[in-house]
Amino acid sequence: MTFFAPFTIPFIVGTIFLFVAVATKWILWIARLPKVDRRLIAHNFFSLGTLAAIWEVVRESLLHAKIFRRNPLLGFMHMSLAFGWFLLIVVGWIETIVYLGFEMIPLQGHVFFKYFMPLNGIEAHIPLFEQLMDALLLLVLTGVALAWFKRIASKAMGMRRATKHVLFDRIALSALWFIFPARLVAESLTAALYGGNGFLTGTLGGFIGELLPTEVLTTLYEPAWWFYSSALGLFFVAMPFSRYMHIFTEIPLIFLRRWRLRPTLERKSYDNFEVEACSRCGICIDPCQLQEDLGIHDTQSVYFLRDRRYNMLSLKVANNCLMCGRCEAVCPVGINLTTLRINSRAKRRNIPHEGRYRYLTSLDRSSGEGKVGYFAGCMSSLTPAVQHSMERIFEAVGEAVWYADKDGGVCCGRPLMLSGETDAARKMVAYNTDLFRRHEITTLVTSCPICLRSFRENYHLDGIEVLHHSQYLDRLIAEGRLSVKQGEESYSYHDPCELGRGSEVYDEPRRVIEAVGELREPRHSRRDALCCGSSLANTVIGDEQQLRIARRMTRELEETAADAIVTACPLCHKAIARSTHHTVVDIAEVVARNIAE
Amino acid sequence: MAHRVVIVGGGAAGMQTALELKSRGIEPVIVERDIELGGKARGWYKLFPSFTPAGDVMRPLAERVKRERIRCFYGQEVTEFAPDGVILRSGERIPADAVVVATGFTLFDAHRKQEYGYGLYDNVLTSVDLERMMNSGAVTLADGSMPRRIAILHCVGSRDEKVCQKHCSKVCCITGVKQAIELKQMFPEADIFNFYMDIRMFGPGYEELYREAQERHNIHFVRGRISEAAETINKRIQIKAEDTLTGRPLRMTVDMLVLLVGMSANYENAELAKRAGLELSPNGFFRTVDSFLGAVRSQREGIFFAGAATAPKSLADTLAEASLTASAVDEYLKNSFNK
Amino acid sequence: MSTLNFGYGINRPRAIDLDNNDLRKSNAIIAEMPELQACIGCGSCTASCTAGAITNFNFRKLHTAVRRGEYRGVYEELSKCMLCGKCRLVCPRGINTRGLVMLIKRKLGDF
Amino acid sequence: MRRASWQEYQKDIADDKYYYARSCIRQNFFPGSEKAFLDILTNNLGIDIYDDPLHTSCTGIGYHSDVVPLETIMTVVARQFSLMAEAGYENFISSCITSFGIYNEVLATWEEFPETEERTRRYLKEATGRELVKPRSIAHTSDIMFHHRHAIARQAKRRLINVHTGEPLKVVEHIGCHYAKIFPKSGIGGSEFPYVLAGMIEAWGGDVVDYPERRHCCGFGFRNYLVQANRGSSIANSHKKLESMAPYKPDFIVANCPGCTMFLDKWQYAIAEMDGTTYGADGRGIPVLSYEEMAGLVLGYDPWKLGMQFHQVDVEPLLDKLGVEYSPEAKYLGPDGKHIGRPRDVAVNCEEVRRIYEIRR
Repeated sequence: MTFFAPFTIPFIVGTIFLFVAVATKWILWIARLPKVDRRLIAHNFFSLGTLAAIWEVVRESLLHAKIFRRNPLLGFMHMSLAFGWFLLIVVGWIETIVYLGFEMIPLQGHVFFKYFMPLNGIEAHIPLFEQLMDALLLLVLTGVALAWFKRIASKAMGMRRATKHVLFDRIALSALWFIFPARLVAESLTAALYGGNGFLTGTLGGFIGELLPTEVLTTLYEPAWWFYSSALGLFFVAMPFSRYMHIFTEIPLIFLRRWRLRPTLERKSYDNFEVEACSRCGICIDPCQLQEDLGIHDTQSVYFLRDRRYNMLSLKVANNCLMCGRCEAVCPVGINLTTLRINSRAKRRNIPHEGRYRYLTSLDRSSGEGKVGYFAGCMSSLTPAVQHSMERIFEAVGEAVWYADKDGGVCCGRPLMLSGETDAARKMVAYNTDLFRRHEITTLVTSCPICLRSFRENYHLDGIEVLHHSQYLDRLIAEGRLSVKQGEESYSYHDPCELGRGSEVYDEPRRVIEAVGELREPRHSRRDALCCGSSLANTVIGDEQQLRIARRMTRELEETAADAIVTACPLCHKAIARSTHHTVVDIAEVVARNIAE
Repeated sequence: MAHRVVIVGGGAAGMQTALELKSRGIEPVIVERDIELGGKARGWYKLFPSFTPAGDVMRPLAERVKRERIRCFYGQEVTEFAPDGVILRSGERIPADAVVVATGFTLFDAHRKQEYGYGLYDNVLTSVDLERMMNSGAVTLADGSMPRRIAILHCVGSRDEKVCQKHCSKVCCITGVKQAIELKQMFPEADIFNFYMDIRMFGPGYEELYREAQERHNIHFVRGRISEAAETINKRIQIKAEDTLTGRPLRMTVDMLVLLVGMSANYENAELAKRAGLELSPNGFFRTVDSFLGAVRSQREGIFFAGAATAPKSLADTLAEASLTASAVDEYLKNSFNK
Repeated sequence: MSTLNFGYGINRPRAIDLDNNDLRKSNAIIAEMPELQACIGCGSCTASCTAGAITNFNFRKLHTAVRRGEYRGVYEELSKCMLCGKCRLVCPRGINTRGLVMLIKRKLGDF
Repeated sequence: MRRASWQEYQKDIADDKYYYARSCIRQNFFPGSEKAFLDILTNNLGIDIYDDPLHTSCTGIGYHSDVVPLETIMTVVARQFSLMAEAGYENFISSCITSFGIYNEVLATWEEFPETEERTRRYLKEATGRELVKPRSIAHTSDIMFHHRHAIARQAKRRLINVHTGEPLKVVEHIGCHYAKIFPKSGIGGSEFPYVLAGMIEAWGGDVVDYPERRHCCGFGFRNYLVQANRGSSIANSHKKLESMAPYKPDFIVANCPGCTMFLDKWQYAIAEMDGTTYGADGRGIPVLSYEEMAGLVLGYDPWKLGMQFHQVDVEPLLDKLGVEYSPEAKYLGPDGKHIGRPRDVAVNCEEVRRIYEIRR
């Protein structure tokens, strides 16, 4: 039996190239992993995590369940391409086995089996496989058609904007678009010349056979297979450098993630898996408020990852992000966009002058004594009502409180971190940690969601429970320590990014509001809530731009026609207050006003 | 027969008052010291904050005065005025039923601030000189070359007890901003520094223009008053000031130093007021009854004020006030003569 | 050169010398963020400053010095800023102060 | 000169009969100047001037350095005045700018606070038995020279003109701060641009250099110089002035304050040592003259009799420009005609000066 024909050369070359390229990438990335990460892999390799990963690969890499859930049409497109192609390969493999038994057949023998069947004198066609393979081809072709359609009219596919691509993507994309139509043509021609009874290729073949004379068919036959093979080869060569590398990156990523590897504030080799796992589907573009409100079209996560991957990331693109987490919330691959963004900013190392932080030694402006520590946060000094309300509540419940920063404190360090000044941020972290330890608190309540997230993610505060004041208030009410009056007033609640998506605190503030009045939700809320625009993560947009973002977000809050707008972040508070004439209050104020006597 | 009102001064205030009186059926007579109407605003280039050519405001005024056949005495100085008329230097008396004093102001003589070298150094000029240069279409250094670095000094002869000018001249700040922008547009490569004590942007659109000057035109504002200027060997001006916002002295050499000269009270005010039995404000301007309902009235019935004779005013304020003066005069005439 | 030890030297003038200061960096900073020029020196930033409450850090003074071409020690001093962003919330001229801190540090930095 | 403002600030200066108070620095560092002043007034102008051996330092340097209290200096000043009265004079002239400032300040203080005058009167009486008599006029000796500048010009042997080019010499004039910065009315031409030296220069044919730092202090400043830790500030002031005047290529500097004359001269050496910068043509330094020396040269006095060999910066190049005949060898001869030894060569002028001598031979 022969399984070689000259037209297969492009395919073979492409396949070998792809294999070598992908293997090289994997090996390099794994080899360069820091010791901690490698230890994690070794530790978790034989665990349930691995099984879970396999299931997740099927669900996400093949079926694209997440995209399905978000946008069925888009999900179908991705599924038909990925799963359809996968089945074509698997079923094709089984097909050759059924025809030829377990015999060593080279790769191209499987892929171009239809070509080699008449060459090797196989005349009998098994209808089941003929029909199945045609059905799968049709599935994939539907996906390709949808992809074409999406390029032309993204809106119809439920996406306001589609991704703008780089050159390699365009090559790969064009090749991909031609692979399956080419296969359809090649297999139909084969059917026309040598017979075949698949509902797609067979019917089309029969139709062509009647239409064209045999000489023409034979002349077209080889070029058609050449074209199919070339499209495949070209796609494979372009693939490792294009977004399609995501196919071979997402799978190891799923495993690594199940083995508990995570990106950190410093760049590391693991980031490669996350960065190249981006398929540039562009789902992250639409939720971005910089795009929607300000018309900024070059900074969204898809472009950020693309620029970072090709080493063309500008500081402006890296910095121009609110880090509101709306894109991360919808990313089908679950890439840690915020952390990657932060560690992209931290590429400059900053060796501090030895005396720079000397002022931190022996600095302690705290006051009061108690096991509960209250850290208002820098911003809260600009919204003193929050602090006053918290003090009233503490007093009402008779809590002994240690005030960390009543007289001004040291920043939690997150703003520095968000700007990539990790080294400096660590000094703040160390200072505050030491302060908390020295005063032996067991609970730390903060009024600033930025601080909250920082304490939870960047501090090691074992033995100290960190709570946002909304959580603390919820607990006081639930435990019956604080009794509040149920009033008539209605409140529309704004989820601060760092509290909601950042710290997964959605229910507590809502329960607190419902305990004192009526809760009203704006159009976008919870995981979908809009950012106020004043995010500390963005140092690029100007004041007027911040205001524009805040105005649209505030409008949704106003539309609820609630008596007051409530938020739980001093920064959001300021942003909303300047965009509206409505009453804006912090959740602590709402509670303090409604303490039952 | 129509009542006759003599208006002393044919500047913007005088002309506007005359036109308003005329429209009320009163016969105005303008006595102008100069040989033509227009006052200080004549020869001004553009007006803040809208960059309206000054001629577009002043020319129609003068033309209307002519069209309305308002009687004008030119080249005649009033040496004495009273509610029943004025006496000219020639001795001639023009009888009237009321008198409007619209004598305006005197530009502060920059020579008096000798430390800035006006008149000594070729490239030190006043804001008025600059307007005239802009009007003539060519702003250059004394040697005909283009300035690369210009300093504009605010408050020359304003808020300065050392030259007995305690008051704020009100219009210089915005003029400084306006001229800085004009200079920047003329010389885009030039660096322009405004040295100020306070920036007083009281009018509509002024603050916006100030910000535009800073942000859009990159004009440097240094809070600190130039203490002294000296000429260098190549005819540039070396200036010293304190950059009070950094708390450090600052020195630099500029090609051109523009002094924003303030508004002083006319020297003759004292004598005129004495003869008319009026009082002056401590800054030498005529004192009004108050700043509210009596803002255009003198202490004597029948003598009224219009424009910058009572205090530094912008052209816009002057024109608005002139209408007010006319209505006050009208009311007075009705009450006093038609009983 | 001198072989004598006088026990003192010629003091550097304290004055900001705009004739000899190298304004290229300052111009580059202003070109990138022209809003810096809109500062009216109200001092709100410094008054609200978290770092200013515990050190003598003064952002207003520092950026003014930078605009005059006085860069000495600015980078190190600016590193006292914790980027907390209070200044941005209080600036009456809406200046992106945090962006400016980053920009000035970048331009003057010793990275 | 374009500056005409000096005419607004005039003061009355007596024509004759002066009581002369000497200057500590002047008589120590360039005693020839005081001698020349007395000679010019007495011999050239025929004016009555009394050089009283009884008078003392005004103690101004001590006063400005917080060593001498106000009461003490007032009493010392009162004694000088009473000496003047005892000698039969009423026009007090001071050779020193610091003293001149002190006399004016003390008189003004007595005027403003009569109780201080009464107290001083008492102290003087108790300490010396003398009665305080206030002078009719107070003037600095440069005022006197200015007052008689035209008379001097009429007797001039030469003018301030470069004999080789025929061009007027470019002269930097430096006025001591205490001449008019304390009381603008105490100086001719006021505090900003006093005319006292400029008037002499113009009357004698020179050109005044109007340079940016013309008004700046020389840096003496008493505590600025006397405390070593502050000297860096002191020298920085002279440095600033020299840097500012250098582009104008002045032929010489003339000062009316003994401290300034000394500092502008000697700091040129210190700057050359510290900084390597030398001023003047070929780095030979800019000669610094007292106004008495300037007048003496105009009147044809011998430079070595004027004491010009006391200068840090050699004056020979200037003498050459003025066409002064002088004996180079006589520079280092004492009054007895014996060689007094010559100073070590120093950075500011050593090489070049020797070259000039060789050329002249």
